[in-house]
Amino acid sequence: MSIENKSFRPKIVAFCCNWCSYAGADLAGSSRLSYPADVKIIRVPCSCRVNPMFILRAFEKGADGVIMCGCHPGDCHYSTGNFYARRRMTLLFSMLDYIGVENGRTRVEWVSAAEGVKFSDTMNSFVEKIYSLGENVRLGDLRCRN
Amino acid sequence: MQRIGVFVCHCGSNIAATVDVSKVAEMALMEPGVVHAEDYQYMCSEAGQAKIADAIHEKKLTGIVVCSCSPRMHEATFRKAAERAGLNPYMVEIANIREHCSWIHKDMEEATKKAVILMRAAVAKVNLNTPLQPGESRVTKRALIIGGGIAGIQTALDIADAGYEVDIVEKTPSIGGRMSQLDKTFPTLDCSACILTPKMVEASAHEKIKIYTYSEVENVSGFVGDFTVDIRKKARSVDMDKCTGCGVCQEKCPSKKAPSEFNRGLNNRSAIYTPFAQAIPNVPVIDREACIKFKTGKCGICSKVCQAGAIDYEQKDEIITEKYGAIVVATGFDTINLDKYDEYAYSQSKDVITSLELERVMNAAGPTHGHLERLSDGKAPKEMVFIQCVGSRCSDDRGKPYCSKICCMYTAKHAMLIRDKYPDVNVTVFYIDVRTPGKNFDEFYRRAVEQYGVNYIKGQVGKVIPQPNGKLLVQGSDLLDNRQILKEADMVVLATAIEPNPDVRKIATMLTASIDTNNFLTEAHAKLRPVESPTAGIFLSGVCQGPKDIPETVAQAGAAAVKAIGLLAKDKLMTNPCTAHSDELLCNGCSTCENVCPYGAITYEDKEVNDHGIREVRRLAVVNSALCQGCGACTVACPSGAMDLQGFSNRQIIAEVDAICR
Amino acid sequence: MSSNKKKQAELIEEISGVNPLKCMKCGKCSATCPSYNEMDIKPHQFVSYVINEDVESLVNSKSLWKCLSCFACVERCPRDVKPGKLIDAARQMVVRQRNNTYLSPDEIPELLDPELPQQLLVSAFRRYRR
Amino acid sequence: MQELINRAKEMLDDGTVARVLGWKAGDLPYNPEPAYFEDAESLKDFVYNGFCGANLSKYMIEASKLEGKTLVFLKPCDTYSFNQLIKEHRVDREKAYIIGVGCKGKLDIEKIRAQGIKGIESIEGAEITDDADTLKVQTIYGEKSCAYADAMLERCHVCKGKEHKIYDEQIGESKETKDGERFDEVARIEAMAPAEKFAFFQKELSKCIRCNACRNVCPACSCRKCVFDSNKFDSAQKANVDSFEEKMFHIIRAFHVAGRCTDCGECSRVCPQGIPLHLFNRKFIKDIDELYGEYQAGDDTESKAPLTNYTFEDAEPSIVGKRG
Repeated sequence: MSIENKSFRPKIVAFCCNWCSYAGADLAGSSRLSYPADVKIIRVPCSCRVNPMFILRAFEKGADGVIMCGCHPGDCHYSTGNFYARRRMTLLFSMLDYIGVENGRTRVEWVSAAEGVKFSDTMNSFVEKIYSLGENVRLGDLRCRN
Repeated sequence: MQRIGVFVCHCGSNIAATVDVSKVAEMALMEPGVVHAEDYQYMCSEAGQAKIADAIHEKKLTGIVVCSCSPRMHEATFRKAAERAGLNPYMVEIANIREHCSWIHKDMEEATKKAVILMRAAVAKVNLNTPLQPGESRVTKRALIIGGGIAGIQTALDIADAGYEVDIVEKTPSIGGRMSQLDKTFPTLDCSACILTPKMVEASAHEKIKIYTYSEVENVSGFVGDFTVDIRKKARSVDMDKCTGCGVCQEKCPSKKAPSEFNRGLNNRSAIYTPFAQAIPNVPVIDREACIKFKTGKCGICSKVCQAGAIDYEQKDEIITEKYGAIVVATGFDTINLDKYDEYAYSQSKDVITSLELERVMNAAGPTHGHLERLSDGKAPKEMVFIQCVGSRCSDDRGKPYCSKICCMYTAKHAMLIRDKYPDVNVTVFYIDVRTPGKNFDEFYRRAVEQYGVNYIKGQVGKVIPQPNGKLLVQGSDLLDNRQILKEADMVVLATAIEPNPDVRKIATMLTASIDTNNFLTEAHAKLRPVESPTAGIFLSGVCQGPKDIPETVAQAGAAAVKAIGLLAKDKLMTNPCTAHSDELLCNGCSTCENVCPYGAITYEDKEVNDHGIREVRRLAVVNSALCQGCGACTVACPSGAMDLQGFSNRQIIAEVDAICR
Repeated sequence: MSSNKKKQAELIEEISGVNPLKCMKCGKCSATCPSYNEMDIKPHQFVSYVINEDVESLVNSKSLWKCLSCFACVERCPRDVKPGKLIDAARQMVVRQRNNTYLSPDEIPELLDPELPQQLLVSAFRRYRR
Repeated sequence: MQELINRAKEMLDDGTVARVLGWKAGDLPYNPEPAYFEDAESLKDFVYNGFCGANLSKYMIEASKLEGKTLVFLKPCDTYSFNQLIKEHRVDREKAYIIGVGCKGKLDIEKIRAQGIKGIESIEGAEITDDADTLKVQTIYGEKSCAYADAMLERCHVCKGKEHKIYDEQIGESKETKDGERFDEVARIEAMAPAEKFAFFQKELSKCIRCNACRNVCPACSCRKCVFDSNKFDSAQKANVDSFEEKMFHIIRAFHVAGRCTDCGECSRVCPQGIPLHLFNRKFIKDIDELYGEYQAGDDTESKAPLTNYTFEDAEPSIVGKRG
């Protein structure tokens, strides 16, 4: 990965569901599949636990990218959680895109417990994307009062 | 304010080689609420756990952060350690600085920085933790086995012998599974039926085992210890209580054109049939698609010849609802479809067969009564070619990326048996690698080569071309002699890749058990919990978890049984206290949360509340914590933020977000 | 010198888009090759030649010009290694080194059959403009 | 209007209802406000004219808790909100007597002012019974006029229709006012470059003074306690001007009402700063319609809301980037 602006180190928050994606991240770790240290993982029981407010909060606090990972559709540990999460995130991302926040800063990937490689690949490509977008100024600037 | 202790584990050099652990401990002391921090070689060791206990006592800690391996590994260990020292176990949080940090980063400075941030997030969370009390739930002392092959039978027998009730649900009309289709077994060359049928009989005769054949699991609800399962008993059209198994109906049935599933479609069976002679139960089924009575309304011969009056054309599917404490998946495998491998001419020639079909050809009860003959013209073959790895070890989308594991051994078995019985038949095996780890396995393969003169050629076959004279031209290469080979064969046998039974994905979804991209069920831990699904109360037996041979399957079946018995032996289970709860003063009673709850754990009650002096009756959401599994779907659906999840509360997660973005 | 060898091997990998390390040495390519007997280096060997960074031998081999580009090996390779692409890449290297000695578009005879697969045309140009 | 008053009196007199929820004249000719009328006498202040844009559905949450039935006047678009509130168990259908009133498009005083008409003393032509296409405005600078359509609220130009979705009886005729497409403005913004979109919303949102008028008027924002006022999300740090809620308030509010918002347009109507807040809600509605099938909140009281529903084949979130 080429990091052009070395001084910029993005803050990236990854929400991972406990049953698939967090385990996938563990597998990436035990398989020593590296991805940049800019990614920090928060464990949630299910992708449906991720409140859009958490994502907005992360951006507001200076995150440059937020990614959510869950079980593949149909494989949710709680049967249907990721279906609701999928709709919520689609609408949220669409709204962020609508107000001019670069779409590349948000992503959803379905990563199973067996997909350590996919987890690492996903994080690598996401971080690369965030580097190419640079610092997130917009969501920090979008305030109601000047 | 909490009094938090932070414990940083070196994990030998696993963490300490890339993370400056003392620095992490040092930084921890600057975090709000942290009154104690230390690092140690192995926190999970007895000495490490003692350090935690000592600190709890000496520093009067109210919260613990352990910076170590994944919480999926040792969260339970540290929670138990804290509990023994008198702290509520849910006051412990783990910062994963191994799998998510030291193992994936190389630069020490960078990894240390990240570890500090992960530690901060965990500290921020613990600051908001509250002591939680697990509830209790009951255990239904009965197990369900899905699949009646050797894996399912063995698991059922082991559980039943321990004194618990077991139900087996089998999709086909008889238990027995793939093993019943095999002729001989490697490496001892035992007759498969001779060792399997006694087990089938034992299972059917066992007072604790109930067998539902020709049945499928239709719906599963509930959770560990208390599953509720709907089983669809498909209409057999034969009364199981009346049938004596005399077999006259099958003889007299005029419709004999349905391909026999048991013989892999190599010959036909009657519309009313038992799959094979030793079937259990020995009660036939009417295949309504093939039956003349069902198709035209006329016939009814079976009913006329049945002296027991067991034929019942009116029989309907029946749904049985039963409760189980544990469920074992033993759904087995099938061979892959060969449509994408046209180069081997499987669809073009009857003399190109799969190894499983060869099992039926070699079997005395098979379509050729055990005579090795070409299925096209019935002639005895002189040249036989075996092709290994057909669809296995493929990284393209035609086959499977994994090794099917059993093919090397059964091919050696086939080659040996053929050479033994028909010494004038030449047998050539084209292989990529011969993989024979296992007790007496390599010796077995060497016997095929040395004693029986089986010709092994290293090199995959490129194509099989059916010739006008009925022969099959096999074009391969001999990589060791560096020559291309054109060989005329009479029969070609494909060691076809195996894949999990295609129905398993549906079943996994019902059970909410994880499954991988190849449709193998995922185990809870690849090494340490190989027979458990990550979903509590679900256990894995046999090939549904990964390719394996009969001895391995039986071993795993026993292991799965032990795990299930361990669960059934408990009277009560502790339930996860990380459940949703609703703040009565914030709840609108709008029913939004109820709509997304997969467990029906949310109901509404009219309750009187005192909202800062205003007393009124309100419609409020109430969570049944025994049913709630803690997914959190409701917490996000709730517009007012009244619904929150214990252990993963809004404020806790936001505190983690803030700590990471700080 | 050795770094030059390495560069050549890397160039082949780049042109072909093939990762030779994926090869499991099954030999299906050689088993399926219609030109096998004409070749001095066999299709499955292309892969190890690239792994061993001996592109020189590959470039000087008879096989280079005996490959029909029928792509049977590409079609059937179970590991996505596709030796046919390696040999094609080696040919491209040769063609590139020869600069402007290959056909220019206006030299192409007008009476070419429009049904002719393009792949065949391209490989024919490479083979017969030696 | 008199017909409404007469009917209200009748129902108060015979005890069918304990009170009437309607609009009463304000201190200016163009600012009537929602009001309860408990007796025939008080009904003298009752008005219903072109400026009665206020959606009374939300007031029925409180009215549902009171003794006896409440007579409420609902315009066609207001009935969607009432249905949605029934679906969410916030209002008691049994406690409401709904008179569906006719509507010929509601007026926006800002639109009149925007045409340079200042110092307004009275307005003629705004009465519901008037058929005039023109408003006559008496100002301190003399009489001015303005086309009725040019003075209409944005929402009336994209009116959802003349049909009352729920009522006990109907009084008065409604008029077709739709002359625009509901999603045109959203589509126009969607087509902008990211920087342009951002500049647009930054400019609009920067006007916000956090008066909470949008939240208070919104029939979907009916939570007993708003998350922005509770400490459950650490989102109520009033002291900090730069806090979470300040920046994200409108996005989160729009998300909270997504799938529940009937697009009644009250938020934009009441915003003292003139922020087109409905553009947030309508973006969600447009996305929901496009991705999950047409859905109109408040069309009925039973159907599953889009965010509490799913199909296996739902679009992936990556569709946002792909739509371009």
